[in-house]
Amino acid sequence: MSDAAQSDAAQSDAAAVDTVELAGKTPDEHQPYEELGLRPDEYERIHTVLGRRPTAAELAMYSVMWSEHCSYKSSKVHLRQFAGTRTDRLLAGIGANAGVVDVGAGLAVTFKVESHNHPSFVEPYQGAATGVGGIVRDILAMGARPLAVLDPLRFGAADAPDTRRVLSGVVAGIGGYGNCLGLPNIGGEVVFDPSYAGNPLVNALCVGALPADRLQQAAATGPGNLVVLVGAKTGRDGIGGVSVLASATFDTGGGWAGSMAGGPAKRPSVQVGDPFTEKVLIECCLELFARDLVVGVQDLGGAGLTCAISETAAAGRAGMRVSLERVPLREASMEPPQVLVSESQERMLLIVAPPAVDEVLAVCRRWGALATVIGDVTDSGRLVVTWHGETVVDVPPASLADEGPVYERPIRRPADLDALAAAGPGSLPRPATGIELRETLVRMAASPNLCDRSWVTEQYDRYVRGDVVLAWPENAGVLRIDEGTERGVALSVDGNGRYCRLDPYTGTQLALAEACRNVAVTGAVPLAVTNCLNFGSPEDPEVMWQFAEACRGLADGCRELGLPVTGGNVSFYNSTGAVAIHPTPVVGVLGLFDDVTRRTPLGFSEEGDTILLLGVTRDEFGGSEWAWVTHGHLGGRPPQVDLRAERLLAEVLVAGSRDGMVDAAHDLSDGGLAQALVEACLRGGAGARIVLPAGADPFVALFSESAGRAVVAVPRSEELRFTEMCDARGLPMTRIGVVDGDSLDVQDAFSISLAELEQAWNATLPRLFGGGPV
Amino acid sequence: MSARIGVVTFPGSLDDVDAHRAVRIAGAEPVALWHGDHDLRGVDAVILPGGFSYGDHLRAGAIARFSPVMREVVDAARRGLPVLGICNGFQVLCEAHLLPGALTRNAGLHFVCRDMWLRVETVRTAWTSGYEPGQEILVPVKHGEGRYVAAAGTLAELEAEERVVFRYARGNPNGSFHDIAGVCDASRRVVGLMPHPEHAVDGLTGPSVDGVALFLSVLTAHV
Amino acid sequence: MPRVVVDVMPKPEILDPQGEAIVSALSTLGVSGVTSVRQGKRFELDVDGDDQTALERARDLADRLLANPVIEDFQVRLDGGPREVGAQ
Amino acid sequence: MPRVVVDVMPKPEILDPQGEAIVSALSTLGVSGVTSVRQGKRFELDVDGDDQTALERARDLADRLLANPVIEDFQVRLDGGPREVGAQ
Ligand SMILES: Nc1ncnc2c1ncn2[C@@H]1O[C@H](COP(=O)(O)OP(=O)(O)O)[C@@H](O)[C@H]1O
Ligand SMILES: [Mg+2]
Repeated sequence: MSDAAQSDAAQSDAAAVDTVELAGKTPDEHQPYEELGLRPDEYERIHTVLGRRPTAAELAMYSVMWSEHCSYKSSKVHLRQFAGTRTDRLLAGIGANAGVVDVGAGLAVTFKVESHNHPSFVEPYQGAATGVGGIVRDILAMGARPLAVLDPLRFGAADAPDTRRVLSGVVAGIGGYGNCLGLPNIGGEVVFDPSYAGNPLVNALCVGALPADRLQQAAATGPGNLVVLVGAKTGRDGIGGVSVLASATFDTGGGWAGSMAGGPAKRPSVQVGDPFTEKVLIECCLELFARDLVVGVQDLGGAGLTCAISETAAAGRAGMRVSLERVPLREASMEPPQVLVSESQERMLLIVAPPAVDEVLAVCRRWGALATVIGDVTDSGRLVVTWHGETVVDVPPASLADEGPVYERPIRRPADLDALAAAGPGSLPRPATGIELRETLVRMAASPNLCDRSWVTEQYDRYVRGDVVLAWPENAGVLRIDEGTERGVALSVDGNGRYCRLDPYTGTQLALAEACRNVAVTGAVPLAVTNCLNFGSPEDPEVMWQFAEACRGLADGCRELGLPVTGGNVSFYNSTGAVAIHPTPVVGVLGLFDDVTRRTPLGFSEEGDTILLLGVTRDEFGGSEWAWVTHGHLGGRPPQVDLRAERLLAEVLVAGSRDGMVDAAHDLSDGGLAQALVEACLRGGAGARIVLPAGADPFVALFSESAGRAVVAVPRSEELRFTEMCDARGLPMTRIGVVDGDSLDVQDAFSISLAELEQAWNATLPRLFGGGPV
Repeated sequence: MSARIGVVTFPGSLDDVDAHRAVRIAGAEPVALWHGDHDLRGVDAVILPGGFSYGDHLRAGAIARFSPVMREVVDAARRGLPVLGICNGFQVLCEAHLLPGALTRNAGLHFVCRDMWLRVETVRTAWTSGYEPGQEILVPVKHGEGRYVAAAGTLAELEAEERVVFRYARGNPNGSFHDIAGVCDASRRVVGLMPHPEHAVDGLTGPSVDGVALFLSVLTAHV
Repeated sequence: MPRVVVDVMPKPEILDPQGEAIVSALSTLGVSGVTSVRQGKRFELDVDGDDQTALERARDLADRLLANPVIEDFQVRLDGGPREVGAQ
Repeated sequence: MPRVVVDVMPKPEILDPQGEAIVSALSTLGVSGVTSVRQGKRFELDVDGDDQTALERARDLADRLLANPVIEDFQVRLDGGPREVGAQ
């Protein structure tokens, strides 16, 4: 297009723009609200709020802000329970961009997990990449330097036809973005289950740290202050992403793509990220924070500029005026609604006092970050957006940001739950002989959910910035956050869709317990919780019941453990065809180290160490990996949860690590004791001689998934001190063997060389996903 | 007075913080150099750190090569200033023709982050004099474009002049010709390598402390 | 054996960070007069069969593997031959 | 404003792992008859000036930035226009 044609187009668009004035004069004009995902009663409400019909720009803004993704309209009533988990360490909690926890010594840590499920199915690489980009900006918006990421991932069956495409793209995208941003990847999950076949779960967690007194506010305060947009230009990408990709209309490709994104394709418009721009944006913002040059800051994520301006204006309880034509555009022909809802990546909104603005712009220039003053804070209480002098938006900001619809959706216990519970694993044939037990152990170790994750994790940088103390495949990611004091944090993310399918209340508490255990085995004290709730459609009462139970389970569990839920994310409408995914709450736990040099690794390495099993083993196989791998079975009850026992276990593990009593520790979870031993032996390169407790059923001892357990390797010299500590605290403990040799021996049952084990454990993912074009 | 070692930060440099720390651990003073700088502040040596300068768009190192500070680095290197390029820094040095060859996409097509054993093939460089000849060291690699390629004649020359500085000793992570992990220029003062010695300087965070000797070597080389 | 060229370019509305990075490097290079750069991929395929078959095979491959239809457009043509428009 | 296309391809003697990976994926895809694939880059530049100036500017840019002569060859031409051979 020639320059002349381009400016013609821009002008004719400007002329055709729907203004507030026009809206007043044409009250009856038909508007495509249903295509934008709004219900008739929601549209009515907009009328009531405004006292007139919305303009096209306003309609676009309400449709994205009142979408499930932004308004939490179905989940809000349930998430309220988390308020009851607050503790006084919490500097910012639910409602902020990310929760912030005081970790002492003047430092604070912020972390949050978010989903990018639907975009990652449509375009795995970019969907996953921009998922990382988005969560990193949330952390940045709190004033923190992002320090590391974790990526809980779920895909369809490992050998399903589409899994390779999705997994290869997702992993490359997470690596491509995170590596280029200079953020180490320190943990995550890779889970395969048919329930995610048409709907992978791509969650991403970011953790950052900041001086506690540098916490930033996402509020536009101080009339006269300026609104500055920093970062990438705004393009037509991700138009309506939140209402198309994260809503019921996903399957059809939906209204937004057709009515807003333009173009022949009915595909929702995909966002493309540029980690380089984000890296520059991070360094630029951190310099601005350090020099105390901004009054407020907000990232641009879902719902783009609309969300950022309405939330900051609402939080500031003031008003805001934005001259939309000042927003730097990639395509001159974009119209106001598109500019307002574009989800172009790598952008931040700053509120800056006028005397500081020149310095702000200079810092941005130095970093090569584009920065533009697009408006100012007013005392009108209104959010007013103009386009070449014409008013296209004039609304109360809180009506967009805080006062969206709230639904008390109907809930109903799934009809099949009792039948599912009744069809327990009790009748499944169990391995009995040594040969059968050996064969089961190898088969499990090689199964897609338990095998070596290196094929995935080696695509992630785990070294950058030089503060990573432990990363995959360890129990948790461990970071040094202060080189002077050796203060550090540990992070783990865990979830188990099968357990939650059987019982979402218990399943969610099991995820919480596992994440705590993973953190505690490294020696860190669990401190705070984040979560990402991945569920089917909230309009399905059975899904809504699962959701309600999961929230109740998490809130109860956190209260009992004394851990605050600091924030999180809800992702609804995850289904394959009409079938919802397993309810999959993913729980992230942050733990604290006073001295990170005390961390406990996972691998057995010291010959002669005594191996102790902590906790109680029961015959628990409902939802287990064994039932799934060997029988394709899912039924019965998940393992019991005993949070007091979990807490006790954590205390013992932390004390053992702090006082130098343990050389290695590994929690027991999927695959039970057998899998924990396989991993500890292979990680440390030393074998183990195991004597199962007298009278125990070897199968149950090896493969049960009872919660609240861990194995530790204790030097002979510390054995007495450690076991006395367990006794004194009342933690059940069994001596089960010694670290020794180059095989895993289970007395009276079988022996298997580490070489054979390693071969079985390593080969699976490379065989399934190989090299080949990405 | 301790030696002053410049560490260049390009937009998109990532391992510059680690390079600073490695220099400090070696007992020298790290000096921050900015891609837009027009002088090197009198430093005794320069490190081009790892990362994704300018996003590695186009080709790794292709755009960084044209930054103002690189003009100074090229001039100074020609006058004998020791220069170390790590990972992205190695790519920049090749693009700037201070080192021969090129680094292309890994043969396995994926980014690889893995601890690798390297053999120190020559100790006659400004950055390896502190090692034993043939010593094997454990250092992480992490790159997507680290496959060293060069024309047959260039390779022959590098081998003949013993300018292959590091070779992958137990497995080649990227398909590099001749298992090459690092090379030097004819003056033996400019060294580039894909692996990251600056991530092997502290037992708490690295797989070994085998990388420290690189940063110590140059302290004796410059005087 | 016919040689077929497949040109794959980012769709016009999709961000092309590579192209933008090149444009912003131009001033450091002292290059003037280049106002926009888009970077895509070029594949050269050797394909069995007559020209028509070769083109069809290449188009099929482009559609399924070489291009990502969500974010890219492609064109298929015989090497040196006339431009031919790809799917969509 | 003239649009110039710069095609950058790996030199024939340089291994192209991407191209090879595509070839080896063909059988899984059920595509037959494609015997060799080479992957390179394609740049579309909008350049000020008349055709001749634009071509020169583009050639200069290709020579200095877009291609790495150690591993790549390039060709510059007006979009739709005749093929023109680049440096070397
Ligand atoms: N997608 C991933 N990204 C990074 N690390 C991962 C990923 N998936 C698994 N890991 C790591 O691999 C190791 C084993 O994973 P898993 O068996 O799920 O751990 P656990 O059962 O202890 O929670 C852990 O260190 C985990 O963080
Ligand atoms: Mg674990």
